[in-house]
Amino acid sequence: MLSLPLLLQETHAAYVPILPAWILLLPLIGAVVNGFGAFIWRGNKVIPGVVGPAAVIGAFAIVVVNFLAMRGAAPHDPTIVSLWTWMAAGDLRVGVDLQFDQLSMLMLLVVTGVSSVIHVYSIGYMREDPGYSRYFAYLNLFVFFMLVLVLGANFAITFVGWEGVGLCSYLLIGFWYENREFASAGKKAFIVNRIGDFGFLVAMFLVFVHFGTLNYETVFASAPAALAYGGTVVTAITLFLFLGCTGKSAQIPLYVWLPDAMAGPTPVSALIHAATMVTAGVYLVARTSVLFAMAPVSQAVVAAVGAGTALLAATIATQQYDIKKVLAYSTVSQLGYMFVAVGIGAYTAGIFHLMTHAFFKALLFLGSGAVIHAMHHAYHEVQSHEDPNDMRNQGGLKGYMPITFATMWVGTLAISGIIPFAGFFSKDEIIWYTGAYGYGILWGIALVAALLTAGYMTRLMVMTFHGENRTGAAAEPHLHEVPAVMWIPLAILAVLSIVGGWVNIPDALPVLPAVHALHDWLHPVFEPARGILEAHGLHDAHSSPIGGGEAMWAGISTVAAAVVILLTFRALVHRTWKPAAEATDPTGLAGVLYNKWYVDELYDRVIVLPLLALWRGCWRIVDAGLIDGSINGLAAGTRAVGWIGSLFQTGRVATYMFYFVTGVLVILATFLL
Amino acid sequence: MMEAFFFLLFAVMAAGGAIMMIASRNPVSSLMYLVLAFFALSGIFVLLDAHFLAAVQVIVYAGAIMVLFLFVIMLLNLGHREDIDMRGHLARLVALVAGSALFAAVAALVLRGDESTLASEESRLAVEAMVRARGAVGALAEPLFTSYLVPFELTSLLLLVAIVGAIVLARRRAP
Amino acid sequence: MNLDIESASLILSAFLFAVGTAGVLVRRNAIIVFMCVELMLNAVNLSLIVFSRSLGLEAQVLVFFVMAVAAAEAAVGLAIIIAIFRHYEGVDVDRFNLLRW
Amino acid sequence: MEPMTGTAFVVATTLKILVFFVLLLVFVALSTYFERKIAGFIQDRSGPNRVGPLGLLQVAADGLKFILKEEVEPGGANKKFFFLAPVLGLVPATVLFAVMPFASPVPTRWGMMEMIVADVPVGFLYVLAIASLGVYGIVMAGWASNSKYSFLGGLRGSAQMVSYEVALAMSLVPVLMLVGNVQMPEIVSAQQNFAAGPAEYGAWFFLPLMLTAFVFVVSGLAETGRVPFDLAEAEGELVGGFHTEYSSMKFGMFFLGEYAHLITTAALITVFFLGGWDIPFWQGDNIRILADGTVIGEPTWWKTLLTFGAFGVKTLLLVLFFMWLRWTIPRFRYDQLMDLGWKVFIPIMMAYIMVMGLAMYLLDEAGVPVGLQYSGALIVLNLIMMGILIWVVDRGTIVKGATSNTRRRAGGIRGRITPTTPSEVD
Amino acid sequence: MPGSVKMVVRPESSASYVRAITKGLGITLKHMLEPNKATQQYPDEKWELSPRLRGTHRMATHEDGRAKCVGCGLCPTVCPVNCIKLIPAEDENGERYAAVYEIDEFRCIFCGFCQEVCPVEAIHLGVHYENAEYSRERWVYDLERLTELDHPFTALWDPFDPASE
Repeated sequence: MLSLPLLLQETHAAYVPILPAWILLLPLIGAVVNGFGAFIWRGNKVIPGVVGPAAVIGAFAIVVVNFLAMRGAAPHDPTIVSLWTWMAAGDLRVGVDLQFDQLSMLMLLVVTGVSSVIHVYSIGYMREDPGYSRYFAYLNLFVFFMLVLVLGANFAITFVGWEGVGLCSYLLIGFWYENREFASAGKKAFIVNRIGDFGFLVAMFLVFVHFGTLNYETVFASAPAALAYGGTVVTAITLFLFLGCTGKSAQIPLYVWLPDAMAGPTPVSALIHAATMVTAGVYLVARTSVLFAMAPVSQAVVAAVGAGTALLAATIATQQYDIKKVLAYSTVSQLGYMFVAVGIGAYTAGIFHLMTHAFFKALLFLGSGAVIHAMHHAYHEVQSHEDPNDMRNQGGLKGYMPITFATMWVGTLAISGIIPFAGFFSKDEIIWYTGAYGYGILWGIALVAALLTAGYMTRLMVMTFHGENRTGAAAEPHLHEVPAVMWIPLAILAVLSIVGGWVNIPDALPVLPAVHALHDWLHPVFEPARGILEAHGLHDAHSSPIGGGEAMWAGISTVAAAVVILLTFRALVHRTWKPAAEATDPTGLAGVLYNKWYVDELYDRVIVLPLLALWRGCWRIVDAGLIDGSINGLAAGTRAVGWIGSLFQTGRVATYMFYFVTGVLVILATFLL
Repeated sequence: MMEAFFFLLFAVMAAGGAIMMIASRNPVSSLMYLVLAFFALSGIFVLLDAHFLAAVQVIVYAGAIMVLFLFVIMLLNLGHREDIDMRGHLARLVALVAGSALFAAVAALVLRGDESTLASEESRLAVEAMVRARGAVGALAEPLFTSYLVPFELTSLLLLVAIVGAIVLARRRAP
Repeated sequence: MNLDIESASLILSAFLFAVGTAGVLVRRNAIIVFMCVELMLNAVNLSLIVFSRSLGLEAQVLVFFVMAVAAAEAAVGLAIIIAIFRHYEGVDVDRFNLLRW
Repeated sequence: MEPMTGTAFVVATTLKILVFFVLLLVFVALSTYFERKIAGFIQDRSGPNRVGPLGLLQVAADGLKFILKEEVEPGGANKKFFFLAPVLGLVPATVLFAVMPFASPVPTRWGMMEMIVADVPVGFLYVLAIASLGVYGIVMAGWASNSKYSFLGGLRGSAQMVSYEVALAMSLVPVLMLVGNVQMPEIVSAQQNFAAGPAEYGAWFFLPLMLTAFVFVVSGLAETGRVPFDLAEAEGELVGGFHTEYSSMKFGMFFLGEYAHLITTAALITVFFLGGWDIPFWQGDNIRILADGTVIGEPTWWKTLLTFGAFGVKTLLLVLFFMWLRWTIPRFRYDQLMDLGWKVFIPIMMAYIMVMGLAMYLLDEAGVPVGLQYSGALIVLNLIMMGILIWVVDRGTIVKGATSNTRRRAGGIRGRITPTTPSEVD
Repeated sequence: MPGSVKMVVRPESSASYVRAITKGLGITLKHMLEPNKATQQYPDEKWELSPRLRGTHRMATHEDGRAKCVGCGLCPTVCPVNCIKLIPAEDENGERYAAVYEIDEFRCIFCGFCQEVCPVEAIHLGVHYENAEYSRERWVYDLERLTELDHPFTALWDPFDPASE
């Protein structure tokens, strides 16, 4: 075992993963213990509350040690840990291999770190729930699968993780399965994700057909030579992969499941539907950056879809009243940003935003969770059935929940891109590169979406914490701050939301020191992809599409965001809202946005109903007519043949022998003639 | 020459025994003719250098299986029921035709076949060398206990099952 | 016609097989039918032994297995015959049509 | 010296057949004489002593009597098989002798002559094969006589012989394991004591394979159908069993066959367990012909004669032992006989084969060379097992008394028999 | 003790068959080696017959050689197996004699009733047993043969002298 000082030292020895399997095993053990525990210690709140978080924190500790070890070691190729051979069929050799490189290490840190915090938070949030142990089992299982996804050294293992997190997502969205709506939300997430998984699978098949292997290292090493730049194959592979990403990461056209996924417990939303799982698509694109770099069409598609999603989701977010819905659309929008980044080739920026977004979006969700927790308790005390999630029922909570209020403002400022919060650095980098690489329209959209973000987030804060309290006279006295086990995670995440961006500070900014820690860290991973891109004409213009350097536009965007925040605040802080029960749905443009551009309805009309009609036809004609008919016909035919055959069955051995001899004679005759 | 003489002797014994077996009306006669045929066959096995199988042929067929048949014939007292045994003329004709056709077809195939594949000198020498090196029993034991060990063990299982099955089937049920 | 011993044995084997077949066709006594089947098995054994001279001793291993199967078959078959005899008071195969549909 | 080939071989074999067949018949004749003599002695009589000196010509008188007696054929008998049965009874017993090595090889002008009629490659498998044919004579006789007693005797005989054949064959397996070969001369030389060789144990197998020898002797007796296993001809129940209806020379052939069988069994025991023609404590007779024709030892004609004498003496002593046994033990009951075969000997032999295999494996692993030391270890093991058999296993369990059987069947239902102690009686 | 049945309980659990046989072999061996054999070299050495042995019949005769039989018919009457055939006659002196007197020795069971019942002590059983013949007819002894035989008469048991002393 390496000692810590030794880990911090810089050595030139190759990096050897420390207890690699235990990173996966700990959460799995936690899941198993809690899973069986759900049947054994039904009412016990202590054991799951200790085992669940401890497993993840343990994994986090191992990851940190590994990170330090990797940082100390010389730059190197990915380290692959082969556990065992999973399947061997023909040419296909799929091993359970774990890939330790800079990208997966960063993801490990983010996943286990944020997970640890959220697990701790869950101890408080879920305390009242009867499915406490089951909850932690799912959550641990999710962490396990997420780590598998991140660590997989080939498409197949990644796909296992991919499906596993999908499963856990489904389980957790439908955690309160007694509620039909929640359960169907889980189903929706699952089904929509299947469409994406189909893309992933097809991509995987294509990769195997063309490379004969599924290992990332081999595929990426041989891809530039094996496939034509911009050719059909690589485009198809990447587009299918991206189809998978749109499903998992909630991009157009498959984003519709994510807002509904808010049916799950709020910590789940924070962990899965904001910080980790939904970023898997981004991670996958980054992981397969070499392939994407070779397919300009796909890149354009990725960037365009990302930008479109960012704008669309941002607009919808402005008119939502459910606090979690707002955050959900915000997540979709931010994911769009990340896709824009990885689409245009600014992979580091995309991953950077992924990281910071994990911090502040987790913070925001947990904050909203705290709010909901408080509201729920208040309503519960007075036996009210009002919706605790609806912002129209909130307002003026800052007096009751100061810590939540403060930390959520940190998150809001961070997501809005106000200097020096984390979001400023990452989002600014994306927007800047969009312009600098010459994608003018995207740059514009990104800017607009950024301003919209500042707007709807301020709206959320104002409606929730400022103004008068609309909870209702009866419930109001019962509002109070959440326990320490819940606000300490908020504080931790708030700190991370502030300092998280300081790992990467552009040279161009005045006053601030230039930091390239993340860039340097991820450089070895994205170098091949960057090389391909630069060989085909990608270059940094050092100015935006309409002129001006990075420092200037960074200033402009932060100032603009600040202005938007101030304006929104002023406009809304004195406005009054009717409580949700009395309010009417908005009309006009606001109505369209409130109804999410009627996308769900559109999908219903265009896809679901025709499909239903088609399947109904299939049932009538194909199933009942053709299949059943042929089966029945076969049965009748068999019966008829059997009846004829039974005529030959005399029950006399000699007769059978005669048939047998005749048959043998026929066979022999064919030999002879 | 000697070999040919003995082969002819045994072949006639075997063929005659077989024919008499199906022609005898008395089951015990049939059985004894069959034993004769088996005995002659074991002689032919010896001529074909399959000494071990010749011995096993006598032990298993003549010594065990046919005694079992005989025992059953006697136990069920079938030795004297001769009236119903043979079928009518038509069946006999059919049997004659079918049997002759079968024999003719196979014999024609054998005669048309390339004889060298059956008895190439080198293969015969190889088998003989094997037999000389390990003895008649050892030569057969070699493949039996290496490549065919599992089938061999399964055979013992088969026999066990047969024993149990026979006992269960033939046991007199308690009234 | 100059036959070597292998071909002659094969022809003998064919003959024995044909006789066994004819026996099954002609006889009604289940035990005799059984014996005819044994004869056919032996005919096959003979041909296998002939083949073993050119194809290696594995063919003789097969003969060994055939004998084991024949022994098992005889045991079970005779037990069945005894059981049937108790039921029908006879072993005429034409009366064993219990399984006829 | 080269083995015999060609014409010399054929002539020598023919001679051996003739000489040996005659010798066998003489032996058979003599053994009938001995049987009577011994029966007489055991019953405090003097046995035949009228015909010829010491009654030796009694045999000839008997033969004459058989030939001259009236022949009776029961009505309804199947003539063919009635005639065939005695032949089938006699032939296997005599043919068995073809593979018996009865003396050390003798050098002749035309090559080395092995003193065995036919050294068939399958050795004792041939013995088993031929021995298994002996049953036909009895069954045929029983069936062809068309008489109830004969029929029952035939049925009994067939079941008995088939049953004991299994025990007989199994008791030969340990011999096979020790020798590693099936040819009879090899079995003999494996019991001799050469300076060096592939597998010489230097001890007659009845020592290192004591239990097997015991089982073989008993099973051999049962296979020959002699007292105490002569259930097929039990005169008390079945008059004469399978040969009830036979008379004259047909009966004589059964008679001869029985004694030929007896001698054969004795000779087999001699070969398998008593070192064959080996003369004990004398190394000069250790002569052996290897597979490639080389000869170990110095064969001479007088050694051949001596070894033949040894073989004859051993066989004869065994025959006498069997007779002694016959006039000592009463006949078994039929269920006892079957129990002994199936429930005692076969399981014992199975266990024994496993124990011996394990012992041999361990000895081989321990690096003990095949020889006196090896045999010594096996002898000790066998003594232990023999002790277990006699003092632990055989406590009224091997052959149960009539009372115990009744009681077991009654199961306490059909009137429990309460034993009365002698003091209560009278 | 009337009504009690002696049950012999065979030892089942302690008897070793092998050891028992060994013991039996020892006994027979002892007898085998016994030098004094009970065999009698019969044709050479004859049995010493008991005077009461009931063997082949004999007819007693007067001094002149006539049979003592008076044809009273008692012996055929008493014979349990009817093996005596007697046809009486009278001679010129008016004395009764047996015209035909035949005994079927094949049928006779040598019970001795004829001897006991004979009022004139004419018919006797004799101390003799060696009477092999080549045909059945020869076994029917007529009066002539009966009178010609010369072996000793069988002594009857005397109730007043039970030990025949």
